[in-house]
Amino acid sequence: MLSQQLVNGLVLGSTYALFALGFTLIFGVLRVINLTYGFYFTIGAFVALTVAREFGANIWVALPVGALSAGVVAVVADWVLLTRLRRAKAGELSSLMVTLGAVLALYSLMAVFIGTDIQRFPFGFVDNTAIEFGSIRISLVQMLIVGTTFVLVAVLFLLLQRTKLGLMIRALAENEDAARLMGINVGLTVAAVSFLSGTLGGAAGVLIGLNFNAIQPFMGEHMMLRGFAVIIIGGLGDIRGALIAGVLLGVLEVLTAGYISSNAKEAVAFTILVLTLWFRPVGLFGRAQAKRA
Amino acid sequence: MDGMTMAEWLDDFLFTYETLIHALGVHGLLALSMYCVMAVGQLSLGQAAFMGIGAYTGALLTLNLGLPFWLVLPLSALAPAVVALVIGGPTLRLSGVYLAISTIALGEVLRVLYINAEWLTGGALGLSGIPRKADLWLIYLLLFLAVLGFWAVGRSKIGRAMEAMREDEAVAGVMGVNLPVYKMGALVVSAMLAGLAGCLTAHSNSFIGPNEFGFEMAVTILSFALLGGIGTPIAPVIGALVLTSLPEILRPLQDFRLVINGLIIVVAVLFLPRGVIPFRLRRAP
Amino acid sequence: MTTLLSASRLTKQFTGLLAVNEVDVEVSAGSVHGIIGPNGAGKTTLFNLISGLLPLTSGTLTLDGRDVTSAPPYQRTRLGVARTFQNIRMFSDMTVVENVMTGMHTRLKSSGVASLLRLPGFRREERAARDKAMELLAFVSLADKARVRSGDLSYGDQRRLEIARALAGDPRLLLLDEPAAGMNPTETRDLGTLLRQVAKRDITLLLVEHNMGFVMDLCDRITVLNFGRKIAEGGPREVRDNPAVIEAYLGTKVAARLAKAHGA
Amino acid sequence: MSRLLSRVGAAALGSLMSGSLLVSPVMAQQTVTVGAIEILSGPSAAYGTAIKGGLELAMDEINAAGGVLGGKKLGLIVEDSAGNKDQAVNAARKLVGRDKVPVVIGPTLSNEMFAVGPVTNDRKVVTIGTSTTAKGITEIGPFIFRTALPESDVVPVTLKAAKDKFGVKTIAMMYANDDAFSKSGFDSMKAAAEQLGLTIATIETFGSKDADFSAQLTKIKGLNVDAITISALVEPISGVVLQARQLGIPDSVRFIGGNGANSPKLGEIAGTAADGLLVGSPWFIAKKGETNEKFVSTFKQRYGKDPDQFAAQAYDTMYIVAKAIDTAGAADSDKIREALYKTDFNGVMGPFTFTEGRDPASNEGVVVLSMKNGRFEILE
Repeated sequence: MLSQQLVNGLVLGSTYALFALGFTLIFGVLRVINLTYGFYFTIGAFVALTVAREFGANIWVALPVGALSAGVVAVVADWVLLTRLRRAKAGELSSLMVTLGAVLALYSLMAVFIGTDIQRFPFGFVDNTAIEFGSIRISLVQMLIVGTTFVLVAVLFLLLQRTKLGLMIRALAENEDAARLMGINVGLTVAAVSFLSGTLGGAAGVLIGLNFNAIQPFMGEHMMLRGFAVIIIGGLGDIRGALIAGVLLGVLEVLTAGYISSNAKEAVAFTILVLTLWFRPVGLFGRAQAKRA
Repeated sequence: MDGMTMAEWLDDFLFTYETLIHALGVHGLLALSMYCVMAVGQLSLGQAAFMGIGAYTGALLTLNLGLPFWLVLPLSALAPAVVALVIGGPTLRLSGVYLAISTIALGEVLRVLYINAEWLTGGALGLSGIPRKADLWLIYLLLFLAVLGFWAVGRSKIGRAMEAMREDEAVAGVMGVNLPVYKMGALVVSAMLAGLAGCLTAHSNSFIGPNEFGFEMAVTILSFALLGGIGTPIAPVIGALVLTSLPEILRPLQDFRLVINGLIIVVAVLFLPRGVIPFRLRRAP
Repeated sequence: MTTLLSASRLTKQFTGLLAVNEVDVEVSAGSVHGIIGPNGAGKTTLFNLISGLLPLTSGTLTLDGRDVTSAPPYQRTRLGVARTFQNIRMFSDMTVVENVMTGMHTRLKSSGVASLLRLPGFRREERAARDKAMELLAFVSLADKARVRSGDLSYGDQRRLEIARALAGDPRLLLLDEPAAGMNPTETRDLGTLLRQVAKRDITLLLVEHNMGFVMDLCDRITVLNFGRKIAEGGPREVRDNPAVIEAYLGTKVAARLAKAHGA
Repeated sequence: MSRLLSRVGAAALGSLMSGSLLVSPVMAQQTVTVGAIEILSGPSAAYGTAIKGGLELAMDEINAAGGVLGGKKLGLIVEDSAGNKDQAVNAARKLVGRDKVPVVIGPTLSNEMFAVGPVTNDRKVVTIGTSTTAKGITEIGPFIFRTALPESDVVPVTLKAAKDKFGVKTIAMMYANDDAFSKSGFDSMKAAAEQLGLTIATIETFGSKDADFSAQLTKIKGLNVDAITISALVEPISGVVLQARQLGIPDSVRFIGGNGANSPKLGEIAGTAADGLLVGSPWFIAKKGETNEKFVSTFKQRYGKDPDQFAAQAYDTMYIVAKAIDTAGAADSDKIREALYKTDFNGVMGPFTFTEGRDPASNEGVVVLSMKNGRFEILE
């Protein structure tokens, strides 16, 4: 049973990490807690759902279409909501409030028109029977989630460290004015980061929606609270930290529910979050700098 | 008027609109509690959580200990103030986003707590049968006093320091403003106001549950303050009045209530940083 | 003369950059002390360390014999440090007089309760504060603009308002970060006159300035920084003739120096 | 002081809203108007719409047959609560204070009733819940009735069927611990299970917005239970059922659901994974009997879709109210209250009377349903 629980924890933790990747990327580069991120997650899932339902697309079409659409939405959302504030060098709280208001309006608008009933991908969209390894059962989608999460972390890491785009992004993250002086097209780099994080969010939405068969407008909001916990525990802007924190949180939650009490499961994320804020606000891995006021 | 006497008419009128009239006053207090934090340039998304602490504290003191309401009310303000001290301690040293995030988390932690501490809070079923002790005059008297208080303090060195912090925190520090104390003070006072509002809500609705003081309420409170603006203490109160009565007057908008709240926040931050009431309190004699 | 401010081995390290590297500075009470150096020499960082806006990496700082190495900005203000900023930082929504009154923050004693109840003592203090603010505004020739929104002031007026605001806290040490930046020669001359009057009020001045003529004219003592290190210190004449200083400027900013020397 | 301030507030508000107020709300003398508060918008609008359909169908039938009180028409004002308890209270205050209705039907959710009940009860206005199944509803006060069978009447029937027909002895219990409906359903289930002498191997909770139940289900899998009871809304139930089968909990382990599972959405989301699930229902579309068959066919004809249990309960309730008005002899709340105690009605749900505690007296009408190929059928 323990081995199955560890697998459960790994899968759950991977969903947290997968969700948090794009979220922490935006903060790391653009220094914005962008709450519209939760909506990218939702919209990715819904686009993929529509493509699958209306055009009978399979997962290998629906997943990229959903993810890339979310990327486009992210670029538009960033442009509409944040360009003005960035130009005015408004504080981080202004951006937080704008994205908060926007995401609430977007979710609610979707709820009004689509309804909050749970929807799911068509039966048989992906073969969801579990595969048995001894006493452990894991489904194809779950393996896909775990695999994708780890691959994406590696890809993102290489992209940031080894490519020209990565260099531009890192320069922007360091100092916007300096990046501009170095001749970097800041607007374009910002758009690239938004697109990247939106795509990550959208992909997470498709995969997680597929795994839990629970697609509805507020799915991003429900994920957001765990997302906060993961990116703060992992360190704001720290991609590897998000991976480790996500998996850690998933495993801890599952073990808590399995061996202590399922009542306590809900409290795990916030207990660690509060402890982190108290004792180690830079995150467990201490890479990101907590900006002191 | 169908031969009704004025007294009967008024009685029916008050009965019909009692909840709304209560809500207007309570929301005014909540808007002020948001104003208090924003006036020092901070953002708290925990006003609903503080309100919840006040509501549960008040309800439990009344139901379990039978304390008189004049004692319950201040204690309901005190409880969230203590929690604000605990939350503010580690986070106010850091940049503003940490306070914002921790206060969101606070709401969630408390929800889990209310649900699990069943023996005390009734769990998911909440607390019902709370006596209706929050008289109309009391709510509006408190609201009036709170506005007056903010107005008075706003026209002193404290008001100037707060506006300075909002404009440029670092420079305010150089002017000699003790930033941690001011931030903490604002958070604590705002928690107390929200706690009062919560206690009044509990004693006028007679029923409270664990899911009423969550994220949605927190964002609604924020939209009150952003719509009205924070130039004067009366502005957020007017924001609350408008946003509370609007859905009652325009019933068809009911579905779009949250959409409108969200859009108000976006528009206010981007285009109306001073709210719809852009006047500014004068801070010199 | 006694030492008012004493900085010893001040160091500030940013990621991959030593902005200020083991700098010693002694500022005598009553003096006008200048800090010069090419762009990026660490002058503004040094100011931020002295006023407490940035935490030190290492080193010690004493003010009038008291250790203020890790004191937050508001405590230093209380002990008599005030400053202006290179890029003017007004509370631009406030009126001119309110800005100055904000500068008096540490000198006003009325409690929150007193202001809440608007007690007579509080009212008296507020009126006195306003009168003092008006005096200071008269001193910097802004009395007629007391009720103007300070963000609407002209550039030169904003510079002078910043000085009035800094003076409002009755400082003993006033840090001026490039006070003459962006001013035309007339404005610069007026500023020099103003600062001399400030110095007569028993206020020690520590200023960073690019305008050499202005500095040489005004300062009793000058510290020269380059790449975060102190490379020279002395009276204006001494510093001007110091080979290390000439090299620092010639090596990096010949054109700028010549332009300034001629322009002033 | 109090009255002065109230008057000032009232005057200010009066000028704000006078437009809508001065329009006289009083219906023509020939109509007896009752009020209803239901969820007509928002995520749970389906419930309220079904209830409204049932109420209006019954009302039109009653009026076609001569109305009430010897020829007066029966009227109905339905207010929307959107599932929000504050809005439900505002609606109740409007119905009572402005429209002066003697009877309020609804509100839809137990949570809303806990907020509305004290208000209407204070004003001595009869309030009848048609879909409020939680514990303690009628304890709010002497004017609060319900026609909905409380969960505590339905669940024992389901559990007993599971025990008798499938030999269930050991169960694991799951419930959503963060909403009142699921929690109070669980309380009834637990009491019923203990009464039947079932062994409870474990009690596991989850949040109603959770999507991952693997930890709880893995634990349950290791306990080798005969059945799993679950009290929650239909969405999390669907998720639990799907994940249970994925984790290899065999089909022989049946799920036993509370009222929340009694929804066709279960089959839509969970598909065949939900097969074998048992749920008790106060009404079922295929229930035999002339009254029910006639109701189902007229409802279908009028609204173009099948009625559900909420419509059926509302339909019966309207008849019960009309009868009580006739018995009372006047549209007077006090008298209607007395008359309701004498209710003896045979409707689509079966024979109906009220207990002294204003709850339905009998659970004879309860049928146990079993899920097969994503659809419910009566368990034979």
